[in-house]
Amino acid sequence: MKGLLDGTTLVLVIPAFAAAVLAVLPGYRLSARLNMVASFLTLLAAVSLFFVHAQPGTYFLIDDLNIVFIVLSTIIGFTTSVFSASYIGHELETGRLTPTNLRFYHAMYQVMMFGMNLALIANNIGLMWVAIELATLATVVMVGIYRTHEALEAAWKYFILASVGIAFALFGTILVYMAAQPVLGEGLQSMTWTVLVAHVSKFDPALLNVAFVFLFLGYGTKVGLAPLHAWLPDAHAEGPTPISAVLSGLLLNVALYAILRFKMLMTLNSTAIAPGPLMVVVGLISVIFAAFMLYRRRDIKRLFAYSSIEHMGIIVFAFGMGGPLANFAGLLQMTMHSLTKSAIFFAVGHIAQIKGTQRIADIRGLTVTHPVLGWGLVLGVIAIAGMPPLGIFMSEFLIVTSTFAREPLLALALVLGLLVAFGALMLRLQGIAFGEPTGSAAPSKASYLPIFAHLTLVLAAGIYLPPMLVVWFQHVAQMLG
Amino acid sequence: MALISDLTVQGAQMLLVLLVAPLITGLVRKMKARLLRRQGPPILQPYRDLIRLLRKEVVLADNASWLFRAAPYLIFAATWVSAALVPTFAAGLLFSWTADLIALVALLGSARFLLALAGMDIGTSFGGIGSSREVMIASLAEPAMMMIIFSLALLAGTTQLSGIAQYMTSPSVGLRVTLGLALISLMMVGIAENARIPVDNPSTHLELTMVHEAMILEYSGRHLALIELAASLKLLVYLSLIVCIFFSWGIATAGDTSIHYALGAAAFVGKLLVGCFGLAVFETAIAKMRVFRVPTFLGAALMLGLLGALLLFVSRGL
Amino acid sequence: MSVVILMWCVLAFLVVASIAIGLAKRRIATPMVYGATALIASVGCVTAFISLVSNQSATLRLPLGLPWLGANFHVDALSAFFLVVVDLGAAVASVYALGYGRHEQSAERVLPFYAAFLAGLNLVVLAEDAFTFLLSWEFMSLTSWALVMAHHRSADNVRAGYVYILMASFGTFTLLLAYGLLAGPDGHYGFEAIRSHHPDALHSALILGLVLVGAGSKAGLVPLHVWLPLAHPAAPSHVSALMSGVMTKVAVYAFIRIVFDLLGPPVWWWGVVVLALGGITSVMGVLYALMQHDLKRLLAYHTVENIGIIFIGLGLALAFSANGLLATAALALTAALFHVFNHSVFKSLLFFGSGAVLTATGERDMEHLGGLIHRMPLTAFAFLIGCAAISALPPFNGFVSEWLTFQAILLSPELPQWGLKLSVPAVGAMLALSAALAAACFVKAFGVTFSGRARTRAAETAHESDQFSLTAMFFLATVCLVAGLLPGFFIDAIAPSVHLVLGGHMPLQAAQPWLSIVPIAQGRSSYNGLLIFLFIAVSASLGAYSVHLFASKAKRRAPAWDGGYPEASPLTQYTAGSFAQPIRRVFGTLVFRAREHVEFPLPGETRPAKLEVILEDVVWDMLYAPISGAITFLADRLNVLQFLTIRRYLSLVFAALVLLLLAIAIWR
Amino acid sequence: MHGLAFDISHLLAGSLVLVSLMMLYQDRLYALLNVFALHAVLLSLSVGWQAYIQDAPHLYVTALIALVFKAIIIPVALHRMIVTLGIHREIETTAGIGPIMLGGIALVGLSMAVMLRITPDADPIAREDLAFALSVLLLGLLIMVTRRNAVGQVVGFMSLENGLVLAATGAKGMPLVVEISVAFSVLIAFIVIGIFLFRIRERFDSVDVQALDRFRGDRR
Repeated sequence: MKGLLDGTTLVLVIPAFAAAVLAVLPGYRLSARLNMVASFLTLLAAVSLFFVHAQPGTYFLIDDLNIVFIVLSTIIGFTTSVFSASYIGHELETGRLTPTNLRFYHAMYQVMMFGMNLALIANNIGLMWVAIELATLATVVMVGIYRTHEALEAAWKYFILASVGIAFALFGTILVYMAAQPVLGEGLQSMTWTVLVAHVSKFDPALLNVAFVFLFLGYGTKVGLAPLHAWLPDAHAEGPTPISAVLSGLLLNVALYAILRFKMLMTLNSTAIAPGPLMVVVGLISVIFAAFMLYRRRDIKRLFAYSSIEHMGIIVFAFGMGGPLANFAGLLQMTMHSLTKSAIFFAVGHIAQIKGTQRIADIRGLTVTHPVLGWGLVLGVIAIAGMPPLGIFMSEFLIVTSTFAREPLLALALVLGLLVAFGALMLRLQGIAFGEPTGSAAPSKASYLPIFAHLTLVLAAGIYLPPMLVVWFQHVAQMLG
Repeated sequence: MALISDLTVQGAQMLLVLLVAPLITGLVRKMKARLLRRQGPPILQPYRDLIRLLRKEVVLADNASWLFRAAPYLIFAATWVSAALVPTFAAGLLFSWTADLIALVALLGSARFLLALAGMDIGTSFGGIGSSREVMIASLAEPAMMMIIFSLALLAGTTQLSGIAQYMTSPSVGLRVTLGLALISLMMVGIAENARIPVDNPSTHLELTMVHEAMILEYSGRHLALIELAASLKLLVYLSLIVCIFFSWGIATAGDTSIHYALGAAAFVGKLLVGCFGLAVFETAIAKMRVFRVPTFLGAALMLGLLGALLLFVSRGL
Repeated sequence: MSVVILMWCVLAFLVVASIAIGLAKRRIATPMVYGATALIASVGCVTAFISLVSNQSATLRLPLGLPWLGANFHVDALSAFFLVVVDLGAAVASVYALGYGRHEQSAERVLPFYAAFLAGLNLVVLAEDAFTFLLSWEFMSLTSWALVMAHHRSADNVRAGYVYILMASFGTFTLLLAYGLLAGPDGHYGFEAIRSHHPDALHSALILGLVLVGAGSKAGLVPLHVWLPLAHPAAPSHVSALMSGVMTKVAVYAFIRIVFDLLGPPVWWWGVVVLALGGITSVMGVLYALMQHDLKRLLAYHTVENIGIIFIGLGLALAFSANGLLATAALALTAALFHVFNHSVFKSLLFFGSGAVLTATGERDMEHLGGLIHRMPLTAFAFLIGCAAISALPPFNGFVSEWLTFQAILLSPELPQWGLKLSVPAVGAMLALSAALAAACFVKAFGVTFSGRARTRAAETAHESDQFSLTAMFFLATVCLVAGLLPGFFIDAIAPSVHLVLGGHMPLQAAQPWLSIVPIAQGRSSYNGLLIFLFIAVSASLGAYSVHLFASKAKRRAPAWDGGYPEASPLTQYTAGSFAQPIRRVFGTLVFRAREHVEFPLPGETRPAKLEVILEDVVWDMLYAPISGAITFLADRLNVLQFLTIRRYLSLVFAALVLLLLAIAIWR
Repeated sequence: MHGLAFDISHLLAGSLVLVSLMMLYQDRLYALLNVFALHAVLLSLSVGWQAYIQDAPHLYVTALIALVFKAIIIPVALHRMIVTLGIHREIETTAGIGPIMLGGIALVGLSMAVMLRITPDADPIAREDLAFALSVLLLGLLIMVTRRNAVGQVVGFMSLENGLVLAATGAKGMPLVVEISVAFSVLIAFIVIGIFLFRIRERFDSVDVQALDRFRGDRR
């Protein structure tokens, strides 16, 4: 009975319940509120996990690593629900969405939250796989919700590529099971995370290698690493902006979390291939590729989608480098990127609604017409471009310096990518935020709370990291090895 | 007591240069005329000109500014001070250490700066021509001068003129290629700086060729007088630079008896005469060159200076 | 103690910035902000000066920044000196802005960033660990970028801002790498930790290169100077003054701090590299400046030139200290630091002047000005002093520092290495050349802008600028003169920082007879600005007195004679372009691939003759155009990947899979 | 007994690979569908065999699903779809059949090379099964990327997924196998329905929206 009340189950129960309710609830105002409330309660439940340490069960596991992810994703889930409440209303007025769509949308939102939380706390690699796929499919249908030609194409592309990814991930999971089965015997325990970690050193390395290749490609598809990224830009650009925000802020992280878990597994088995180099290489490819892709973007949401690819590349690079410094930096970068990027998407959503377009060329002089939104966007882009005093600067500082001392050439390549990306972002930013204003100057009724809440967090983190958080991250960095 | 004597010597020098300066100009003119088989103006003509100019009223252009009116006095003062600091007949003057060779050149530079500004002040095309050409020439002359100073400092181990002069009198110097090169290059620089043929023609008023004259085209009366005086002072400065650096024999040093001073003065005047003659011969022998040939001329001076410094390294075996 | 006060100042700046955001568009904001910054900056300046002369050092550690490291701040003689430079410039600029800022159209885009910029400037100099340093460094760039973008409606400014922010973060990244090497793999970011262990020869060389690029791109070393002439004119004039006069000096500080302090004992050839860069920079900078007719851009290029001169001094210091010639090294470094101070003073003065002209006429283009000496005599006077000072003319301060540099150059024969022996004289020639060309350039700048006759209506109707601006300008002019007359005291004030860096310093100057300055020995060389000035004053007044005694005092006003041509229009005056023409003829073909294209109408044709001069920016064409071209090319090529069919994307995935499987199959 | 069990499962798995290779060179849609049906039947057989030798009754469910759903429903549905959508009957492949076949064989070789790295002391059935499953998977992917035609690609995906099921059943006592196979069948159903909904005639990546509007009339 107590089991129902502790955070572990609550983070699952609340979204599931909310999804069920929202699926039948008419009236978008009410459901939007309910959505907010549910997300908030989930957040509370997640935070409670800090204080009551649940013992790992056969299905659920709470350790320092995934608490970071859970709290992060619930926070962003909550702020996004706040944002979407003010965003969706406008969509309804302009008639891009119907009430039916909206009911569906809210239900799916909670389903997605459920999937992600499940994936994060699952102690069973099979369960994790199921959960991630659930979350993915939920986002697929939300991407296509506008039912425009582009939206459907995007959703379709996302769907197909994701399915292949799903298949790969499953194959990898099966292989891990088969590697574990001779040692641990048949049944659940050879898919239970904690058990696997305990005995992985005795597993067959060759099998683990193949498994990791498939898992990396499978989950990497959802992380959006080049060359598996193809779905990401379109899905971000064509779906509703709240979904772009959660995609960049959450889903990528969850997939990354899976990869990290399996990386831990690989590193614990001394005879298997070290996963680091693979991650480093793919990360670098993604960074540099995305950096160059940024230049030719005409659609503002696609632009930031590519920047997400770039940042995922940086993060994977950092974790691939390994070592306490780089891992710490990677975690920090991931947190900061989720917060910043979702904030940017909030801002972009409002901007696109006001200006009635997503074409970068049609948005000019934003700081003149909409100072708050404009400067908010400027702050966000500056943050994402890795400028102080915002958080990403710190993580990039750590990554580059620690790498350059160990692998100068890799660091140079990374810096090249960062610089090229920086150039593109600032070029577009200057076009959007400054110059002679164009487009409608209608005041926006949007609530700036989510944007500036995130940016404040990022700013604060860039200047002062609370020791508790630092200890936490350092411990996690140790875990990741 | 010593201080007073030093003061008198310094004062004597200041007066001497002031008095001798126009004479130099006159001498050179006369010699040139004679070399051309002309009668030529009397040697004292420059003094007469100065006095007449001083008597005349000043005709100021309508939009002449305070700068235009202040410039002559400042130019004159700067040139005079620099002339006063060159050891002419006596080294180790009381104030000779206030400015070493570099500072001296820079002081003349300030004078030129003011002159060029004065040329621009009225806003006539000729003033502009003059100023722009003047600064161009100067900007090429200064590196050459720097090179000369470099090799001199390398030899004498100092940039104080008195020190250099004393070093040159000392037997340790000997005959060096470097010195020859430096001498030639210093002469070229001097010619350029003093607007003499072949760089500029002091006696021309053909607008398109003139440099120095174009700048002072708008000056008249006492202003013009001061500027002319400053010009001859500058010529004197360069002559006495050459003299005291390369032909410093017979120069008196601090604390000598008045006899020495007298001898030094006599020697100085003698050297000046020779110098004027040399200048006159050179000017009559050579033709004025186009303005845009000047860079090559000064470039040669620079090259000589640099060559001198390098040769010094070689000869010193450094 | 001092560091605490200074950190309070920084905090105060930040508070002012945030308040300024709040006040936004109110009229009251301008005087409030600038008044506050002036006050804070002067407090900081005094504090820094005290800790400089008392040569005390203090450290402060705040629990910010990198958690396990904290944010460390430190004041020693070196940073104190630069803090004096920074805060002096800041205070004067703020006073100037009290007047100048009134004419600012979009104050809300200037005020907050201005205060934040000042904070950033201070923080860089105060920082004592790599992270804090780079954070402040980039913060400084960011705020100044915002200031450059203040007048964002003109496309040029936007472009300037873009180039600026790109170069800035490029520099930051190179510094980042340099610190990465200094800190080592396990991240000893504290300066103390860095000092404790010296990298090996290869790494040191690499670090030197990186720092040269990183700090040089901020300071404006050729060929990294491209942003400077774009960004400085774009910003409001008091900001331009700060960027040119102060921010570049902060970059110099970064160079000194890393190369002299953190990097350990230098190697002689470092000196050669730095010298060569400095020489090239000084000459190129002044040549570029000569070709300009935009007043502020001209000044910006002169900043490049002076940075070159400073780096010549630094290079000499490196060379000498590498050979253990401490006294000479101290001389060179003193020269460099003194020039840092001087340049910050007269460059600010000149930018203020140009700002005054800008507000009075709305013109930055000299070709549209002229005759302002009549309309705004006071500004003209102050500007003239600035010109004289930057042209290194005695008795002003610019001459003293260059004179010291020359003295150091003249001592170069003591160096054992041939490379240095032979290169230093050439650098000396370059220095002389750039000094002379600077004089030429400022004859042009002053002559075309202030002398002559007004070329446009705007110039005719100009009016003298306000008290605040004039106060600021005249204060700086006075500093120029005083520093020129009594350099001894300044050199003694600098001595502690020189001693800190090199372990040796110049002989005490205040003790010299007649307050003259003696770099090495009386017998070798000495200079006494005070006496020179007195002599000139005395003899000038003597001349004037006697002239007015004996000569006629009569004076008549008449139209200009101009060789007999009556009343030519103002357009017949020499323009900036024509003034620079002789020098362009000499150097242009070499440096700018200058081409003159003259077309004369045939007899009977009525069209006017045309002369057009084509100048190319070789640096840009050689270096930057190819880079941007390459990026564009790659971006275009890769962009194809955005428009593939799903099947092709699948084949990408497939290829990746097969590749990895192959890798595993082969891996043993 | 064990040897026999091994041989039979080996035979079935091997023939699955063979059928996948057969699918590679089908150039007519109907033929392709028939071969795929055969593929599914073989799969259900081998799953059934696994169920028998591992005596894991739940695997019979998987086998049944495979038989009913993949071998019957889906092919029939696709047949009807081809008719209704009027899709070209012949498949145009990207490369010639020959190179594709070579590629397919190379892939089989690759998967063998990869899997035989596994230490032999692992359960041999598992080892062999895995090798075959991997090759089936790779071949399925190859079919997907070499067919320009939507149906062809679906078939490719399904054969890929057959490989997965084969692997899953080969893994002794792996939990959730049934659930997974069900989930995948649903996924495939989605894809098929998607193709039908969006009237995707030729390729995956051109969605015909007018058709869509006709389909869902409620859109304004």
